[in-house]
Amino acid sequence: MINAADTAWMLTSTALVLLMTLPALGLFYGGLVQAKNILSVLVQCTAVAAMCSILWFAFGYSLSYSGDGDWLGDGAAFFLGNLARDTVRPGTHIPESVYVMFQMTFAVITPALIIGAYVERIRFAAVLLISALWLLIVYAPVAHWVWGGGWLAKMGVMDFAGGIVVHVTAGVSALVIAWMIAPRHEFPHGIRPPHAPWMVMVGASLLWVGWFGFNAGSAVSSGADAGMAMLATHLSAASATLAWMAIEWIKFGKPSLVGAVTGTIAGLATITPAAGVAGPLGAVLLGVAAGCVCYVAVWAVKRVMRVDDALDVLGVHGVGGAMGTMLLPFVSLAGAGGGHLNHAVGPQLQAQAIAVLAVALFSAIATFVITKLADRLVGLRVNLEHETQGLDFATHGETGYHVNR
Amino acid sequence: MINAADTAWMLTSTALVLLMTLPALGLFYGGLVQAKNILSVLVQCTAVAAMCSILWFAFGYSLSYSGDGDWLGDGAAFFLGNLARDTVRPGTHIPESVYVMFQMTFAVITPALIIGAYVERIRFAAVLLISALWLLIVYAPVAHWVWGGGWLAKMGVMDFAGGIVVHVTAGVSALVIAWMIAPRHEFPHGIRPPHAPWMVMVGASLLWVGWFGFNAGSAVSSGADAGMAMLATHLSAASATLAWMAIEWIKFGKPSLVGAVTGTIAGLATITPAAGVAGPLGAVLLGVAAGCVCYVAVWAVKRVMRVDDALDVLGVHGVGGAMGTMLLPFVSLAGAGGGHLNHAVGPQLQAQAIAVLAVALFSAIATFVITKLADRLVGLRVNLEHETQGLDFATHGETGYHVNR
Amino acid sequence: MINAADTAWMLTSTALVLLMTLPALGLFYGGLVQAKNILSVLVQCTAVAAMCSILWFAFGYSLSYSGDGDWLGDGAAFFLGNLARDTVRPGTHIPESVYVMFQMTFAVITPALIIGAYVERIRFAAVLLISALWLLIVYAPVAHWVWGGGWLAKMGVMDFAGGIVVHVTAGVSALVIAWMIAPRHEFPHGIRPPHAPWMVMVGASLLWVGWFGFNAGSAVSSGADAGMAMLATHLSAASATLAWMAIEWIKFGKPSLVGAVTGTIAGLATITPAAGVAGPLGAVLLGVAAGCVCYVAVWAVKRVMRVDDALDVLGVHGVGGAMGTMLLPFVSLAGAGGGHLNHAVGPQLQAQAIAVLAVALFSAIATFVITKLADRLVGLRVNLEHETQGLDFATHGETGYHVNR
Amino acid sequence: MKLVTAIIQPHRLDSVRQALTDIGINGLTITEVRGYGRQKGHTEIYRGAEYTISFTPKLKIEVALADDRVDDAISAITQAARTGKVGDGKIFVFELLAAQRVRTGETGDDAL
Amino acid sequence: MKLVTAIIQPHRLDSVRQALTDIGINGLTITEVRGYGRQKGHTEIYRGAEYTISFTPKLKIEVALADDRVDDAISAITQAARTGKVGDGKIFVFELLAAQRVRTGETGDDAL
Amino acid sequence: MKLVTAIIQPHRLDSVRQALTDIGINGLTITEVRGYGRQKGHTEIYRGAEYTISFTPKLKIEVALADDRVDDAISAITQAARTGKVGDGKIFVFELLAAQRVRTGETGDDAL
Ligand SMILES: Nc1ncnc2c1ncn2[C@@H]1O[C@H](COP(=O)(O)OP(=O)(O)O)[C@@H](O)[C@H]1O
Ligand SMILES: Nc1ncnc2c1ncn2[C@@H]1O[C@H](COP(=O)(O)OP(=O)(O)O)[C@@H](O)[C@H]1O
Ligand SMILES: Nc1ncnc2c1ncn2[C@@H]1O[C@H](COP(=O)(O)OP(=O)(O)O)[C@@H](O)[C@H]1O
Repeated sequence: MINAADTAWMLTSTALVLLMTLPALGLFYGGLVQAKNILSVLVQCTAVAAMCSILWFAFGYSLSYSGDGDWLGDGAAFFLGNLARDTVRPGTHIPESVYVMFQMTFAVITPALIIGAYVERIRFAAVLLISALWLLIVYAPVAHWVWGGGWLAKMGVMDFAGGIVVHVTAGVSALVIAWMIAPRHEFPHGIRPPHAPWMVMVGASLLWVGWFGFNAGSAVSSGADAGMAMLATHLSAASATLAWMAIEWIKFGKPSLVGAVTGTIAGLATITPAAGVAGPLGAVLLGVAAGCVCYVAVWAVKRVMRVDDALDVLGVHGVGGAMGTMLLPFVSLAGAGGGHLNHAVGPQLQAQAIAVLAVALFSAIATFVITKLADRLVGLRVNLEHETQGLDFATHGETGYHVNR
Repeated sequence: MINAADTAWMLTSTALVLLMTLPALGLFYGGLVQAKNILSVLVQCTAVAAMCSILWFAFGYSLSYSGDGDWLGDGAAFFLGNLARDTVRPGTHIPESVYVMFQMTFAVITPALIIGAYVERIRFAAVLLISALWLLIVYAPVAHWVWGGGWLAKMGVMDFAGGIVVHVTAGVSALVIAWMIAPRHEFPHGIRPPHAPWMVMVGASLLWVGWFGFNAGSAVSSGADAGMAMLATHLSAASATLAWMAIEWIKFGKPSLVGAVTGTIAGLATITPAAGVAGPLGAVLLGVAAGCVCYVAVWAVKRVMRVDDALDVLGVHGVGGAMGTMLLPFVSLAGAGGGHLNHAVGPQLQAQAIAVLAVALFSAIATFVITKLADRLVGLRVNLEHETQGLDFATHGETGYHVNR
Repeated sequence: MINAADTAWMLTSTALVLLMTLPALGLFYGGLVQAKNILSVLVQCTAVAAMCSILWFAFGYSLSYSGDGDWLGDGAAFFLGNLARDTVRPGTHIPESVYVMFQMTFAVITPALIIGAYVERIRFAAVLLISALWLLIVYAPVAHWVWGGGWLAKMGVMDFAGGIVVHVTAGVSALVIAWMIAPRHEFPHGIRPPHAPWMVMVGASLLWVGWFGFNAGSAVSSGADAGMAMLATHLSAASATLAWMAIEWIKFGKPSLVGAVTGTIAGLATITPAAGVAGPLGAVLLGVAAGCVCYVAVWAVKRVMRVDDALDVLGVHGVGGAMGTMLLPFVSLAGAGGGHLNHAVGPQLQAQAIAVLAVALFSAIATFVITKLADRLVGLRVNLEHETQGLDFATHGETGYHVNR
Repeated sequence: MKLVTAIIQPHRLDSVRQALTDIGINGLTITEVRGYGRQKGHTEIYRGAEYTISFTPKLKIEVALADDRVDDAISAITQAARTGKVGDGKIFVFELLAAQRVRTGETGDDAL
Repeated sequence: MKLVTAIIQPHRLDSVRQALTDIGINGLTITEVRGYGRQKGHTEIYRGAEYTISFTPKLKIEVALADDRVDDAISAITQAARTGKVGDGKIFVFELLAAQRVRTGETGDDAL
Repeated sequence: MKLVTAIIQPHRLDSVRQALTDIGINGLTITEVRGYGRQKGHTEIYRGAEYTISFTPKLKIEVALADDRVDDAISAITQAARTGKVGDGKIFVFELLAAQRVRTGETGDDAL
């Protein structure tokens, strides 16, 4: 039976999570690229959001959340053909329409996160093709495994708001695509700095706010669980921000804005899987870990692996999400306010590890195939002239800033 | 009796709808004008929002929602003089204060939408005078007819969130004003491109998010109706975005950001009247229609009618709102999850048609008179020198961008 | 016992108030400074938000809201060590986790408001040190006095959402710091105009929306009180906006955007303490007073006191908050919908006056000491070369706008 | 060859370009500049405080041309740029020792 | 007539303009430029990666004046613009063949 | 001394600067300009309406140097800036009467 209060909070959470993609992620990513590519990033976010919404309605939701197969949902909810106005989503007290919509915002932002890997050089057709296939072939199954009653769920794996389903899948896939599409031609030395750090901060701030819906909304109810999830989310973001700033301040003597807000996102991605079991203290500690580890990860991908994951999707999201998933059992024990695990710490840790590895591996392989296919069908990269000219005009026929008379 | 859950959702919805005007609409419109007029658009949005809020408090709410006359409300609620802290709005379970406030955000955004018609050339005094008179002479009565128990309501006309009351009134009036104030002096060939497409996208994204409050909030309760309304709203926006992009891609080979998000707004305006009866499939189909029809409408107004409705208020909002209102009876039948009509399809369609025509006609005539009056009293246009110089400095004494040392 | 509906609204309010600091206040302040200092303002907002969140978790909450001493809370809730997942906050029907989080957003924005006083010339280390000490030495005690059951609460002082606790403390402290750090070297004649008025408006708009959570959320419940608080908040903002615009229009013939939205913020700060007792009419009148009085106050601080409170924190927030606190008893009587006072008007007025004076005095003295200390330990100002170069690069190593090829 | 440089009001750009193309001059380079002269700039008021903006936005137009085209160019620009208000700008003429087209390496008048 | 061009540090603009007005030179045009020279630009660090910004923001000041004012102008600018740091900039002098005021058509020194 | 001015495609900047430093020219000033010539600009389409952008972004490079360096500079720039497409730009050479370094007051070639 529908609980109007739970529904009120879930409607709000849905709006907050949509805000994360449009415009928050667009601004966060758009500010990091060069001025000549700002619009292309925004078109990519908009188009991926729109397209994945329709695909979610048509197939995704059904494949993830209909039926209880181990590996994949069934087709009963294709095109939401069986969704009556007042159906209640089993296991919750909210209308299924709200559950579909809330989950849709997750299905939208996950492929959108991957955009950060291939900006400034990809063909627009490849963006659409890869995102579409990826949603159905990678995201939908994994969502089913972890949240839809699939094999990982049955194993007792815990992923409150998407450390595995969202961040590990997106992060690993981002690395694969970034590696396959090859670096931007100026990489690593000729790359220009972020064209609008202020825009990066605005995007990060809206992501922070939106993440309250992402994590606290994942309680799918209004009450103590949502409350503690929000508190944990906020504290992790805050301590990760401080950690990243501290590192830069010590290393370079200049704590930067881009650095600080990158820390914020790292803290948010890391607490995501653990938001349901972390108490305040656990969240603060996890945030510190997030700031430090992701800082190193970002550096390692660029300098050691030499992959041009342009906006650090793996380093920030992938690594953060995986770390949070693995540390979750310990975090739940730190201080007051922690939640219950499905298993004792040892077995839980094992389940978490299996999940991370299995999903990472699956994402990598599937994404490799999808990207190869896209390369065949439409080609991955624009030509050098267009890359130099900038995608805004080359691909979309527009100019980002017309401030001159 | 007050339902706290419904109230919680309506409080949230109110915040979301205010967000649509400030800053969303300001950014959406501001990015489309030239850099020298960006501030004037933002002042206009701010001033109209503030002024119409006060007028709504003083007269508007009472004229729309107090008493059940066929044509107009009564004066019982002037200055909200009869509003006790805990009055419940009849027919709902929320405090009347919340109902007043929620409706106020609608009364604010509707005249603000019209701004798009006359930007870059209007006198600020004319903006205020026209908006004030328009709110009381056009919006308040029409709101009463459709939502306040007036003659159209009695006829069983359905307009869930304002296809008629908001979009038809604003769209038609915009055309009339744009035609009376005459085109910008460079129209049609010397017009400069949007000075900040990125800003247009940010505005559109916030409008998308805010529209969840606009449409799902129009259920005036938290539950299945709000849930389905939000789902329908989102799907229509998504499919309209894709439709507009597809058209541009095919026609010009370059899908643009401004185009994509214009499609988004078209999809949102079109689903608005139907959000209460559309199921997911109906919403997707309606969105496709929105993208295609509004694309043509925008072109027709500029090229065929040769009216300088600068930011396409009629083409996007007017046409979208009218189309959604007319297609509503059919949409309700498409697929699962649809809602009930007041009449059988035929009679319902007839009622909808009568409402659209009557309101369009009334809006056109009343706006004509109001604009003539404003022309007499304060004059409609700034002089050519000020138009060339830009309204930011000429009218408001400010400069939009001081990036130089 | 937890009420899910109240909780839903408080979760939403918390998100709205966080939005006020990140990014709203950042944009509002950032647009007012020169282009070469935009990033520094944003870093300051981000860092203060993150740091004060951690301090609130560690000490602040406990010092403000644990125990019922006259002067200060106890240490029982340090590090939220006693916070179980489902504890209910006494006197409310929401989980304490939500109460902690909601109050945290207040503890974050109040020191952030002060940033406006010292921008464009302060050392980053001083920002952190001053904010940290200020939170614990000024904010926490005053919050306890007024909201935590301290001596002012016992005296029946009324401050619904922070006229005293937030705006008087921040405003007075801002003046003290601005005076101690000395003016920017071009003050008063060489100061450059706001580099991005559009950004100021976007920030102000988001502040307006967020303030719905700030004020209506201060009802700590979903219902008539929250509803009337939101209505009053909105009307005061609207009338203050119009008042400020009217003054500029009459005085200079050019109503400016920056002026209009400054009026908005003045109206919001002024209604804050009175949002619990003001009816619609009272709110409108209070807004008009806010617009006029704050306009004069801003001018007086700059021209008469000649203090470089750069972004007018005292003139807008301090004066507004104090005025609202003092006029509250009368406002409650204006028109329908007003709330009850704790005392008759006379005694209530007296209590309010005592509170304002005591808090102002305490804030001034404590801030003086804190600032002196900060000067000793890390120094207050950057050197002239860095000030000329701009803090973005000098302190944070970044450039705000890289629009050039 | 000569280089004719004109400082003009930004909004006159289109008509000046038109005037030049009308007399067969099809190449030019423009630069956003800010000027100071008899026209003394303006003041902006924010929150009651006055800010003096001493420089006015102008556009600089540079045209390289053969010696015999200079007079036509000057009069074309003058007519197209003139509004009669203080701040209309100036025209300056410089000797151009050599010119070369990057693409082809052509030099002298052929490069223009 | 001559055209004196100075590349200066942006923050010296006001004092340079002052210095010029003090010696009765009331017209000039400025341009935002970026310079490269002994002063080698700077690096910015984002997410641990270094970005080299080789060009430094400078302002170019152009003053057209009568031959006999050139020396005063140069020394006025030099004094006002000098900070003693690498990157203070350069002054260049060019021959100005002709000048005309758009508004009035005045030519030569009267145009300045 | 001479002043060599080159209008180039913005994205050739780095290679041009490289080419100049390779031949020992270590100072230059660049300006964002917009150009018009055989390359006719482009059109952008918003909501189905065409907008003509007649001017193309270019960069102007100014290098002051001793007379004997001019030819090397010109050929260095030409090679580095050439892409073979219409719009590659022009090089102009002007006589430089005097040069002075603000910081030290050095004049002539030493100032460069
Ligand atoms: N001596 C000068 N040297 C260089 N540029 C000048 C000079 N005098 C004026 N200018 C430029 O010409 C523009 C117009 O000059 P001004 O004296 O304001 O108006 P007018 O040319 O109509 O008398 C100025 O804004 C400036 O850019
Ligand atoms: N040869 C040159 N041609 C043109 N401009 C130059 C030249 N050398 C230097 N400049 C300009 O002068 C500025 C300052 O020169 P730089 O060598 O950095 O310092 P300084 O003049 O103090 O030795 C540079 O940023 C550049 O804009
Ligand atoms: N006569 C001219 N005077 C000044 N600048 C010119 C002239 N002709 C061309 N330019 C500049 O050179 C650039 C390239 O010239 P264009 O004719 O388009 O290509 P190309 O030089 O390859 O023939 C133009 O964009 C403009 O900035």
